[in-house]
Amino acid sequence: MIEQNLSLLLVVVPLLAAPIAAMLPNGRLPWLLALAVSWLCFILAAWQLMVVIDGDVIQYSLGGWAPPWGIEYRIDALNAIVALLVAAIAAVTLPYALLSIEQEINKEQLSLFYSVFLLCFVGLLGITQTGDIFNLFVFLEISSLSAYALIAMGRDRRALTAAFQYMIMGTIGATFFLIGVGLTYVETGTLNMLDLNQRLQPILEHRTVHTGFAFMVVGIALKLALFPLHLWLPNVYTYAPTAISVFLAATATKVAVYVMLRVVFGVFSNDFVSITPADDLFLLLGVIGVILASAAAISQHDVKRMLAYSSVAQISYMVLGMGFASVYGLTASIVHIFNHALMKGALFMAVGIIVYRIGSSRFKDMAGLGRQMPWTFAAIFIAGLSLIGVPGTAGFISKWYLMLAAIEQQAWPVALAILIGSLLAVIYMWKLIETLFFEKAEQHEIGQGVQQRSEAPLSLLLPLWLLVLANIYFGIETQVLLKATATAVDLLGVADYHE
Amino acid sequence: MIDTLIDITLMIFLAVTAFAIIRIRSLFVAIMLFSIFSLHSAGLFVVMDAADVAFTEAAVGAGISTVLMLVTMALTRTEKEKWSTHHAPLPLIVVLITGAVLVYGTYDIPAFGDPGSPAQVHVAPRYLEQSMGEVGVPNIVTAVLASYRGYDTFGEVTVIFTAGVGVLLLLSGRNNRYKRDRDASSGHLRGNSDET
Amino acid sequence: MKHNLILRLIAKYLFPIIALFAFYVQFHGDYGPGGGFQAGVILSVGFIFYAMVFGLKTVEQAVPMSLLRVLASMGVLIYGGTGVASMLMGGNFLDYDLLSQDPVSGQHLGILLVEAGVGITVSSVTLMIFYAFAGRDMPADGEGQ
Amino acid sequence: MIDVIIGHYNYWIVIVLMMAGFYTVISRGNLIKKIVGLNIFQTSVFLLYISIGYVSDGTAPIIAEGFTRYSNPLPHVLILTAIVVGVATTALGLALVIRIKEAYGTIEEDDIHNQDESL
Repeated sequence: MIEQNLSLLLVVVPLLAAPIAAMLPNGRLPWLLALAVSWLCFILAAWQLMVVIDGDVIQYSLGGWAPPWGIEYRIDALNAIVALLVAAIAAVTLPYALLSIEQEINKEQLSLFYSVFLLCFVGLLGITQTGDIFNLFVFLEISSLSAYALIAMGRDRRALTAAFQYMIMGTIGATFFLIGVGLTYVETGTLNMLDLNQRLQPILEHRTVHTGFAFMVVGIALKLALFPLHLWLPNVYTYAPTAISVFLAATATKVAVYVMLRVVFGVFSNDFVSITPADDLFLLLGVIGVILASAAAISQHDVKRMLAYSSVAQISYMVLGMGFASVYGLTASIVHIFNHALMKGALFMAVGIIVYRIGSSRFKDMAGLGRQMPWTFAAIFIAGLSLIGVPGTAGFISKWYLMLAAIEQQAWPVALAILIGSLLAVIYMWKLIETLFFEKAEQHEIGQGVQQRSEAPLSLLLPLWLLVLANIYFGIETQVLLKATATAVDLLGVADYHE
Repeated sequence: MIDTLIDITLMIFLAVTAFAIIRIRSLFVAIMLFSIFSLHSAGLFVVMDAADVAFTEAAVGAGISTVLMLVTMALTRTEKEKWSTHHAPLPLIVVLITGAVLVYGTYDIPAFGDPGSPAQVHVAPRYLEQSMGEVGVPNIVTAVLASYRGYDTFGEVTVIFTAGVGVLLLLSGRNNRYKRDRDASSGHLRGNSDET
Repeated sequence: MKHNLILRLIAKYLFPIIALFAFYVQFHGDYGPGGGFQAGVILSVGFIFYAMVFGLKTVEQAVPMSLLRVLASMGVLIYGGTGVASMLMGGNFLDYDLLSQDPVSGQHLGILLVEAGVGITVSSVTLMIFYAFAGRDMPADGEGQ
Repeated sequence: MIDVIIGHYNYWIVIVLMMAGFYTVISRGNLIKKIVGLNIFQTSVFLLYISIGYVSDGTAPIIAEGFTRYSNPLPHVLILTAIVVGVATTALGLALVIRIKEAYGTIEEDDIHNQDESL
């Protein structure tokens, strides 16, 4: 029975756990429930990936109504990779959250907090699992609404304005998406993604279809913080509670990239992309995004903010992969969705540990801290290497495929931009390493607050190192991920590149 | 014909209301105008044979949303919006481009009310023709909502639940948690007023 | 408004009528416009109106926040539980056909249950949000000094 | 020409409404006004959907004797869900506005920005 309902349970189990968490008394019980659910989901998601990795597709009709009349879950390798990623990040974030959230959130709000956290998790999983475009919108809103509330729980009052700004831009994005869905619906009469794909092919030239596509893409671009629609992101990642920064940085934008891939190549098609300027636009915005966001990262005074700008740059890499619209390009995008979650999750966790100890995430407050917190420092160093894309780390694999895609199409300016982006990443990561290790601590700078310049508790370090080791593991053992990705790209229907 | 006339009249009312909202500075008037906008669109939904939607829009837009906005206005003690002195051209440009793209998009759109348009001949006919036998509920909107697309409605309930829990999370914290910014803006924080 | 006799009188007698209308909308949704969502909103509006006239405290005593939290959660669980029940009977999630001997009466039962879940969650969440907003007394500008 | 106008005027006015709401959101600095604009924007999108589902000479999709032509129920269902999503967003947004007022003492974007700059 579990296998038959596998894909559905992955969403419904945390969904039913969320209201239960809201009813639990405050204390550690809601956290324990969330933790148990996230690990269960991780197992279910891994199981799901095993089923579809060879190209099988899981089809599940909700309510027993056959698509396109009912809503269906349709899981192929791409959904399964992203779902596994979301579940895995939740499973490592929650152990980490216990202490850091107890420090940041009022005790009497813990059960509400974990309930909302579970809802955010549900929303993201629901987006990845569904095969129905309107159902996707509904779950997108579940994840967004819960994210707004979670972000606003940050200790700095700017968390409130960050959440509000995100809410405005996110809702505009969702409304644009809704307009796009409406315009494609009027032309096709269906909401099922597969059915849409088939019914759109004969009418690819229609102007209404083009407009619908444009609105959907702009809507998703707002959600994934595609340059220049990224303005909400730095504030959100900087001021949200640490565990939420970790979780959102590693999952929310990645899921949005997945939606982009699914809509552009799964609902519309590669043929459609080739007759519109969409691919060139992706390349252009990707190149600008990589360079400008990386440059902006260098000039930040706050480490969380620097990592946020770095995220914008990394998302641009994924968009570049889509712009190539080739097997290599999409492989790079999908692999980078996965790898970036690992490296950014690790980096935000490490910075969060520093914040947990010294109560600040500004460069000047953490001078020389690397000596007192060697394990955290080492984690930042390795995750930083992965971010730059040094061979032997996960980050190298995605950069490698992106380069292959650029060389294959002889897109030299893009290749150059990728190199410059990596170079800039070296500079801003070095800035952090230098501050942590080589600068002397200025004693008078350290004022009041939680000042314990020593290594963090094990419950924070363990999840961090789990992610760091994953960065190394997926840099060396690439077979499973690349196999799943190959299957996913194959199902998206992108042919090999031809001149 | 009479339908078309009512349709156009309501549409013009809506447009006037929408533009008045842009211009008006008083927040109270803007909120009341929104309520009117919502009620008019509920009327328009009735004209376009969407009774359930009209019912909901009237209850939610003209009811709940308006009440919440008014309460917020009262709580924040803001009656007028500040008229910003600089008028940036960017919003207008963005809006004009977006609108132009949309108008371009209506070129191939099937005519308003066309019974032969793709939306009317694919998927939907099954609901109209078979739901009585399959679900047995005369109100087809209920049949689709609760059964054919029941999972969407499950998501919808979850959205409401999320909003409830989220609002509670935001507004139940009574403590002043902005210790570090206190000096910068003392007096506006509730923690301070609690102490006095 | 607490001292306005006419308003108090109207509010007193209006509340049961609003509640009755809400239940009508809830259960008549199969045949006419309406359903759990609209019914939930109407019921909560009844409470909100009562609270506006008689004060928040009066209503909060009858329906405390802690109860609303449980009710809001229960609504979601009723909806999800209906789905899980059909799953346990060997069907897909929310496949009401299996809830009864005959598919159509199964559908009726399923719709009744999920609409009840919607109604409970919507009414309690709406009231919950109203409590949270109205219970938030805000210091006036500069009052804090 | 006249056919085009009769077939499309509904969509065009809806587009004007949408853009009026959209403009209010992105051009106004008052946070409550922004939320009002967001609601106008969303309500206009609902009008777009219901226009899509409209069938001339049809009736509301409630099966009854003597009617054979009904409007399309699917957009109605979608919009019911979207209305709920909209009010959920509004409630959460307004709760944020209240918190912002408590933290900053103002709900004007410019003033908030100035206060954070001076930190």
